[in-house]
Formats: sequence, structure tokens, C-alpha cells
Amino acid sequence: MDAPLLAIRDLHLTMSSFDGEAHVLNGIELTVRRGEIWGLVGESGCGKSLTGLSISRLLPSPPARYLRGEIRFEGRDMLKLPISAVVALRGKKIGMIFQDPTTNLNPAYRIGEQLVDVALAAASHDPTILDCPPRAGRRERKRAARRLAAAMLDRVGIPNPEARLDNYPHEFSGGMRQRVLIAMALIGRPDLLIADEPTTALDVSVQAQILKLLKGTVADHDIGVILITHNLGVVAQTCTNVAVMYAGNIVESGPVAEVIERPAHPYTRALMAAIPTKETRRGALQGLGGTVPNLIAPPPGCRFAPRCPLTIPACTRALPPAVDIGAGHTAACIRVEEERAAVHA
Amino acid sequence: MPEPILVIDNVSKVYPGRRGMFGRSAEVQALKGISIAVDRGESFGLVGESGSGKTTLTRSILHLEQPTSGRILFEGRDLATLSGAELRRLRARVQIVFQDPYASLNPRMTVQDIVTEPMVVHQDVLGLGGRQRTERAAELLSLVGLGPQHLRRYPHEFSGGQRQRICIARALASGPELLLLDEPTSALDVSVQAQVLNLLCDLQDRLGLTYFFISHDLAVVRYLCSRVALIYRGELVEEGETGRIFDAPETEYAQMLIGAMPEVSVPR
Amino acid sequence: MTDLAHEPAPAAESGGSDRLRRALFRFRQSRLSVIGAVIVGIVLFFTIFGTFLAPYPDQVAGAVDTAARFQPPSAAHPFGTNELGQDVLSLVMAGTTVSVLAGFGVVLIGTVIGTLVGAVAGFAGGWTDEALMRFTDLTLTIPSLILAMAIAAALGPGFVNMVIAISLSWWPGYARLVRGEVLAAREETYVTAARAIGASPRRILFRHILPNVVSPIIVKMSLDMGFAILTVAGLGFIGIGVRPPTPEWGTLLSLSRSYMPDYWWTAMAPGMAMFLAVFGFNLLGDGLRDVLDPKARR
Amino acid sequence: MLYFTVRRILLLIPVIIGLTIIMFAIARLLPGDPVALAAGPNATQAEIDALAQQFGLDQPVWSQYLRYVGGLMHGDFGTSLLTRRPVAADIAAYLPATLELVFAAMFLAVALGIPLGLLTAVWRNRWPDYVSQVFAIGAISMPRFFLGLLLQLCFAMWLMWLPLGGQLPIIMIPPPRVTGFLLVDSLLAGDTQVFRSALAHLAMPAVAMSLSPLATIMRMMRASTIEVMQQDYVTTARALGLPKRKILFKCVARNAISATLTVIGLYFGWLLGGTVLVETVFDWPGLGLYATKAIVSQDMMPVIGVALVIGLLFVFANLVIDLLYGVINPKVRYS
Repeated sequence: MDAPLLAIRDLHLTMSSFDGEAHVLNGIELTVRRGEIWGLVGESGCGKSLTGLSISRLLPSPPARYLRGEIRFEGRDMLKLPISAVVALRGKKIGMIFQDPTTNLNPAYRIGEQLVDVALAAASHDPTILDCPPRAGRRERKRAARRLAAAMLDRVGIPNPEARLDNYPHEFSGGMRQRVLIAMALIGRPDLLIADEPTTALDVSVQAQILKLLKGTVADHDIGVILITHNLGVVAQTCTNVAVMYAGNIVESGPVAEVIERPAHPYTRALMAAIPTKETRRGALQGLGGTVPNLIAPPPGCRFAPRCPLTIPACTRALPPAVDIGAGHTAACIRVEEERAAVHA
Repeated sequence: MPEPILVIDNVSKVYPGRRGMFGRSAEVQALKGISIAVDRGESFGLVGESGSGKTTLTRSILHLEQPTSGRILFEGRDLATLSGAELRRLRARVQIVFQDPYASLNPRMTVQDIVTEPMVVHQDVLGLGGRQRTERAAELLSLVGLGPQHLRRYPHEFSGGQRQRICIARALASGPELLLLDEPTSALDVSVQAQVLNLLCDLQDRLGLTYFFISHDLAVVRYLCSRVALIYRGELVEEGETGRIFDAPETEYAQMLIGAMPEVSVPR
Repeated sequence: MTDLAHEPAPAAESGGSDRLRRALFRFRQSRLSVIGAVIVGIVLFFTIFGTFLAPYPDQVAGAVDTAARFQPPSAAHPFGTNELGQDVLSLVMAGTTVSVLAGFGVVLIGTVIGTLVGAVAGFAGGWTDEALMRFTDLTLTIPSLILAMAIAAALGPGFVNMVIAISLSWWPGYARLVRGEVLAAREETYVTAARAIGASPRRILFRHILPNVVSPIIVKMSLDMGFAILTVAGLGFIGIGVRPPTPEWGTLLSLSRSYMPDYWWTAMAPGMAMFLAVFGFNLLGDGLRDVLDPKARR
Repeated sequence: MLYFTVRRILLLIPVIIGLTIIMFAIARLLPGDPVALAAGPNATQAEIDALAQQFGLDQPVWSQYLRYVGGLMHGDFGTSLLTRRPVAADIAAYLPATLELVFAAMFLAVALGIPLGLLTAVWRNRWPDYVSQVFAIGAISMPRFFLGLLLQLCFAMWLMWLPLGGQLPIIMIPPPRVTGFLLVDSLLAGDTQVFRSALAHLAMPAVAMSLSPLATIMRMMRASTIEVMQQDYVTTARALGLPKRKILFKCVARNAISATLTVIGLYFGWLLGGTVLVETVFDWPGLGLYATKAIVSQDMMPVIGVALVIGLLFVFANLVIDLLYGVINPKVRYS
């Protein structure tokens, strides 16, 4: 197997606030290879967005502080690189898409100009993107960037791309804006795409189209994707792999079919039981009591223990390590083996 | 056959174009001849995407807006013909829970003030004294899974799920028969959403409420509602029993919408 | 339903005091607003006791000492004496009362009128709103200083007339602010909820809208105190408003103009007093805004 | 756009009517006897009555008002009781000096305030930011007339670098009047000596006037820059690797300036109406000084005229600002 695109190892992050320092990422482990779509799933406040932002070092520091761990992107540790080197990777090697397509485009500029700016910034590190002679002048490069922008709009399925370049963001619908943002994220030909809740603000029908577009992009360009979402359904329909996060930990991860069909961690199971499916009978939905723990003084041991139906005294002694349960499927629960044995018996 | 509790009869709503800085925008037809009947005790789901006219319809039922044409009848009586006093009495019987639990509670009022407010407003109908109101507020809080110890607190001290429970308690305070639920769980995490949905089921069984459930989340509607109506751009596209609609949608729009539902199962 | 029981109670023991604690913390964090509060404290102290603490109280009342004209600053007269031989320090100390009380009166009257107009306009909407706001905008287009000067001149000199004159040019800012806030509050979901309950317009206005509009008004009041003091002094400087012998900073400054540059000290104390008082109120208002009006946080 | 402009200009008519009504009400309904004041301390009652009759002040208020508005249509702003000269001529004589002062102050405030605001936002919470914040609050708190006195004391009386006041020394012959702006007219006439002198005279009053708007524009610009820097689209721009310089000057500056524009428009009116104090200190022959003299003698026609002209200029300035706003912010054009 070739070297992974992205390898996050034992990442610890704290954020300071009025109340104290919150331990928001507590030993994240994640490996993304080309061709994979990783779903990073969990409820609000579990640290999934922070993980995404950490990869391209977008968190301001302070309040953010990395205690230990590494984020290796194509072998280089992003946390040790000088910030200028990280900026050079943004947009060029790592593309990002965020949740709200209405606020993520600059309202004061035509979208063509915004796309051209990103393309030119990426081209300053890799001139081949623009597909024009290396000694080309400014105007020629700009024209090439504009051609590229139109081609990108076409690729993300925006009809009549040439003319649309001269439109302002508010002249597009929500779904179309998200397509523009995807085009913008892909224009520098990144190897890794981080999509943070890209469809949460969209209607279901548009969501399906955008997810299809993402899947197609991975197939066409052999890139790796991290899809951050709170919606397990989106993960099931789109991703190849999934990592379930709870209170700053990845509690379970593996191929999507494995995790969805044989969830091993009690939190994953609780999450799935809370989603109404076709078979759920009225009144049979299972909520999850309690709330996400306070991360300034997190509970000892397993952070899910206070809400877990299977808690035993040993759970609160130490943070449970991720246990490999075959087929690349891991779960961070000390009772996972006996649970599985019980299910199979 | 018993009379439906709520009848929406061929309701249309047109917003005149707004005058902007550089001209006038076109008028917007938010609702185009919608007709729906909701039976007593049932859960009726109204599904639509953004811009479908859900919000306008909800506001019209609450009589916060007047439809351009058509009638809205509650227990057979046209809202438009009611006098001010009658309308106020009606408000005690039709209540609403909004989507955003953070915005729908007045930050300057205690939970007690919030929950007792409908009782104060409808003093003439309910006839509760100060102490009785506090007692009833405590009862209502217990009913929605909170407790009397929360009465003196302010909304900002509660989580989203707890706030939504307070909203439900407030909605129940005047003893309504019809509850409009305007996406009550879409701002909540799934685990909390499940709790609130369970609470709603439980309350309906206990109190015999009628739900008019507005949502864009098909899975939630399928779970909670017995009948569903789909609206698209102000028009009623399809209506029927929940099972029938989800298993065999007739219109193209319904098929597309249900096909786009992200189910938590791995596609084969 | 059983799984709800152990949803934890809110963390803070008592939310109100916790909020206050945080607010105080935020306020104290900005050293500048603390300095502002201290200056304002001193200014208010002189507002009340200035006349009594003045070293030459009889001169505050109008006594002159022609033998001691234009003495430069000395131990006996830290800011020197003026053309009538009066102790400048005493006059400035006593002048605090006039300036601060006038400023406060202006802000208070302006707030009351403005809030009334703005709240009615924003809440009633429609024709009432249109009429009131057109009138407000119209008043705003008249240069406020000239308007105040014209009214003050027509009413004649005197403390109360001056306060009234400035107030009448002061309220439109509050009307605009309050109307905007009321309009915004009116769209809040909790107001819709109150309407759905059947609450009366009065109840909605007084229980739901106004309490949520108070913070920005207080912030504007504290920021406006400084400007009101400046305007009062400006009128005095031009010679409209309070007349000597009532000590007033602007008047004192304007009198000293004729004796520049030889007797420059007669101008320094009133000018610096004005500057410091306004500076204090502005620093304090800035800090208050950070605490009370997080929306407008800079 | 054209439709909008025309509509806004037509809206000036009710503004004129409203302004005249308010000013008339103040002039006529408040106590005070301007005629007696104008006739002088030794005038007999008969002389006073004759004067009142001459100026039509014996008529009912509404008929005075109608006559005044009728005159306005012919550009007649009435006659000053004190100088017995037509107000329109006086305003035409004094307005350019005031405008010159206001434009100079506004230029200083905008040219320094916007870049300083942008810079302090970038240096947020570092010492240059703190220093400039204190400076800004201090500048806003400084009474213009006291600042003017200090400047005079320092640069005119002690250092003697700059003239004490006025617009031009009496011995200098002003250039032929073309625009009314001394700086422009002297350049047009090619008279560099007058130009330099005019500039020297303008320097101190312009600085005294500009300090407060400069500080406010700087603070506003800083605040809106900080706000814009927290917008999602700036995060996206950062995440997609746009260089920092480009983010600041392109994405941020444009959006931040459009928020600051409103303040600039408001300050234009504030400056126009606030020249009174600075003109008094520097003996600047402008509208403010003219209005002050009229107010002190309760000569109301000039006061109404000045208020009307300044009010209209203010409304006009805001129209320009709104149009600029539409140019900078494309969304406004359509919604």
C-alpha cells in the first residue's frame, strides 16, 4: 500500500476561554488515502470541525494550543512547518468547503474574480495549473485563470459557465453557490478536500446532487476527502470510511459498511438508535440521556462513560485504546470484545 | 365522520413586490390554492423545502398573517370572521413550537414567567390565581421532563434540548387542542431530537393533542405522522397516508424527494 | 420519558450572578474603561461637592479681587487668576456642576423623548411610523448646533433654557436607535410566540420588546454624556447659554481668549477639565458597550 | 439607478418644506422680539412698528411663511434685519469658505482615518493598536474650540509659523472669483503666493475640525475590518491559500469601507453644522460665523437660510453616499 495522503497521530488540542482550558481534541488518529471519502461524524461540540481546521492550521493561536501529536500531510508534519509553507499548501494541495454557501462567498465581488484569485494564488506555487507558458505576463495569466474558472464551473455542473462568471454571489441559488465553492476548492487541483458540513444548509434534493458531485470528483481525480457531518445518513450514502467522534475522541472508525451494519461502540449504537428509520415504530425511538461532558474538566477514563449503558468501574480508570476488531474496523471501548461475543453467541 | 379540527380551504397568499433602492421586485406568490384538512387527534405532517411556503402557511393558521384568498377554519369557524375577543380565545387552543429554541424564549424572562405567560394572558378563560399558575407551571415542567427547580432560571442556562422542552411547556400552558410544530427538532442533535420526538409522542397519547408538524426532514415526518402533505413552491403536490406516500409516491417531485433521503443504510 | 430525568441541571449555581461576574470580569479586563470609570467618579464627585470644596468659594459666587489680576499659577492659585482676579481653579471646580448637570439633563430629556418616539414608531408601524420617522429625519437634517443655538437664543439665557434647547436637537438619534432596535426585536421569534399566545400589544411592548432594548440605550446614553457636555460648553463658548458670573467651562474659555497668549493659563484649566470629563465618559461608555452590547463589540 | 437618483432628488422638496416650517416655527413662535433688537436700544415704539411693517413681520405667521416660500422659488431667502442685505447674497458669499474648510477636514479625516483603521485592525491587541485607541477616544473627547485655541497658542503665537486666523491677509488681493474656493481660484489665477497663504490659513482650522471625524472613521474602520475578518468568506479565502495582503486589501477593505461610508455621510452633516465653533475661534469668514452673529441678534432670516442650505447639503451628501454604497456593494443594487 502506498503512503497515506494524510496521517493524524495522537493529536491533542486545547482551546482556552474565560472558564479555563478545554481539552477539545484528545488523541485523534486518522489516516486518509487517495480515493477514500472519510466521514467524520458526531454531534455538535465533539471536535469534528476543529479537526478539519487543524489540518490546514486555520485555528488562531491563542486560544488554540497543540499539546502533542502530528498531522502528516504527504509525509510532512503540518504542525512543524513554518506557517508560510502551510499557506502555500492551502488551496493548492488542500481544498476546503464550508457549511453555509451564502456567507462563504464574498458578496462584493463577481464569482469569476473570486475563482481567478484562488487560481492565481495556487498558480504562484504551481504554474502548471494555469496551462499557459511559464513566462506569460500578468494579463495572459489572468486570462488563463479565467478560462480555467469557466472550465471548473462547467465541471461542477453550472450551466452557461462563461456568462455566470460575471454574476455576483447573490444571483445564485444556495445549491449553485455551493457548487461555486466546490469549484473554488478544486481549482488548485488539491489532493485532499476537506468539506465541513457542505450540505447542512441545503435542501434534501440539492444535498443529494452535491454529494453525488463530491463522489464523482473523487472518482475522477483520485483525491482524498474528509466529509465532516452530523448526519449518519449522509455518511452512509457518500463515504467509503467513517470515524465517529465523541467529546474530542474518535470512538469508532472503519469502512462505512462495517461500522453502519455492525456498530461496535456503544455511542455509535446509541447514535444510530436515535435516528428514525423506516422500521422504527412510533414511540420506539431511543434518545440518549445526559449531555456532552464539560471538556475543561472531562470525566476520567472513557469520556462517554457517564452516559453509557454499559459502564463498569474499569471504564473510568483510563482512556480506552482503539481495539482492532478486524477489517480495519476499530472501536475505543474496553468491553467491545465481550459485547461482540455476546452478540455472536 | 367527525368534523376536522383544522381545514385549510383553497388558501393563496401573494406578497406584493418590495420597493428597493433601484426599482421594484416582482410580487411573490407564496401559496397557491392549498387545501388541507386535519382530523382531531392525528399527526399531520407538512413537508416542504425552503421557499415552499411552509412558513407562510403556519403564520396564516396562527392568524399572524391573512391569506390573500381562501379560508382557514378551526372547528368549522372561519378565522377571518372571528371578533378580536373570539380570536384571543382561539389562541389559547392553537399553540406553536418554533424551530429555534435559542430565539424563541425571551432572554429577560425566567422560566416561570415564560411558562405562566399564557395563563396570565388567558386569565379570563383559565381563571388561575398566582399560586395556581406557579403550581401548574411546575406540573408542566415535570410533564416535559424538567422540574420545579428550574422555575427561577433564565433561558440562557439551558441546553437546546431543554429549551425546546420549555417551549413545549409554554405551548401546553393554555391547554391547547392543536399544536403547530414548526421544525421543532431540526436545530437539535440527533440524540436530543430523539428525546424530543419521544416526548411529543408521549404527550399526544396522554393529552389527546392534534399535531400539525411542519418539517423538511422526511425521516422525522415518517416517524411521527400518520398523514403527510408535500408542498413545493406554494402548491400542494401530494397528500396521503404516510406509508403510502413513502412506499409508493405518485408524483415525480415526491419520488425525487423520497429518493434523495439519506437513509442510514449502506447502498447496495 | 424516563431517559430525560437525568439530563443535568444547568451548571451554574445561580445564573444571574454568574452573568454579572462575567460582565464585571470583561469590564475590568479593559484597563481603559476602569480608568474611565475612575475619571467619571472624580467628575461626579466635583459635580456634587465642587462648589463647597473650592478654595475661594466667595469668588465662585461672583466676588472679584482686582488686586490679584492675571497672576500666573502659584501655590495659592494652582491655575492662576483671571482678569477679575478670581481663582481659576475654584471657578473650574464649581463649573463641573453646571456642565455635568446640563449634560445629564440633555441626555435624559433626549432619551425620554427619543425612546418614546422611537418605540411608538417602531411598534405601531405603518402610517404612524412613517410620519414620526419623517419628522425625526427632518430634525436630523437641521444642523443640531445651529438649531440649539437658535432655540437657546430665542428662549433667552439661563441654565434650564439651554438644556431644553440642546435636548430638542438631541432626541432624534435616540428615536432612530430605539426604532431600529424595536423593529429588530419585533421580528424575534419570542415576540412571534407571544403574539401566538394572544398577548396584548401593550404586554408585548413592555414585557418582550422594551426590556431587550434597554442595553443599547444605556450604552448610547453613556457615550452621549461626553458629547452633551461638549455641546453645552460650545454654546457657552459662543456666548449663548449660561451667563457669568455662573461659572461654566465654555464661558470661562471664551473669556480667556481675549488674553492670549500672555495670560494663557486662564484657558488651560477650563479646557483641560472639559477634555478630561468628556474623555472619562467616553472611556466608560466604550467599556459599557463591550459589556452590555456584545453585538456592537469592537 | 437613474430612477433612484431622480426619486431621491424629488424627495428634497418635502424636506425643504419641512425644514422651513420647523425653522419658521422656532423663529416666530418662541419668545423674543427681534425687531426691537434690530431697531436699536433707543428706538421708539413707532420706529419699531415701522420696521416690523417694512419686513412684513406684523402679518400673521402663516402669511409670512407663504411669502417666504414664494420667495424661495425665486432664490430669495429673505432679507437680514440686521444688515438689511438679501440673505441669499450673504450665503453665496460665505458658503464657499465653509465648504472649503469642511472638504479639507473631511479629506484629512478620510485619507488618514481609513488606512489607520485598517492598520490598527491588523495590529489588533498589540501596543500600536492600544495607543491609537487611546488617541482616538482622546481625539473625540477634545473640544474643537479648545484644540483650536491650543493650536493658535502654539503655532501662531509662540512659534509664529502660521497665521492666527482669517482666510487671507487684508493686504493680499484675492484672485478673481471663479469657484469661490480660494485654493482653487488662486491656482486658476496662477497666483502661488496667494495659494500658499490660503493653505497656511486653512491648516489649523482644518486640523481642528478633522480630528474628531478622523478618530471616528478610524474606529469605525477598525471595527468593521475586524468584523469582516471574522466573516466566513474570509475564512474560505484563507483556507484556499489567498495571500494575506490580498485578503486584507481586496476581500476585507472593500466590505469594511462600505460599512464606514455611512459614518462619513453623517459626519459630513456634522461638520457642516459644526463649523460654527471653529469659525469663531479662527475668525473664518464662513456660514457658521454668519449664523452666530445672526443668532445672537435674533435675526432669524439668515438663520433659517443657513439651516436650509446646510440641511440640503447634508441630504445631498447622503444621497451621494448611498449611490457610492450601491457601487461598492452590488447586493444593494438589486434588493
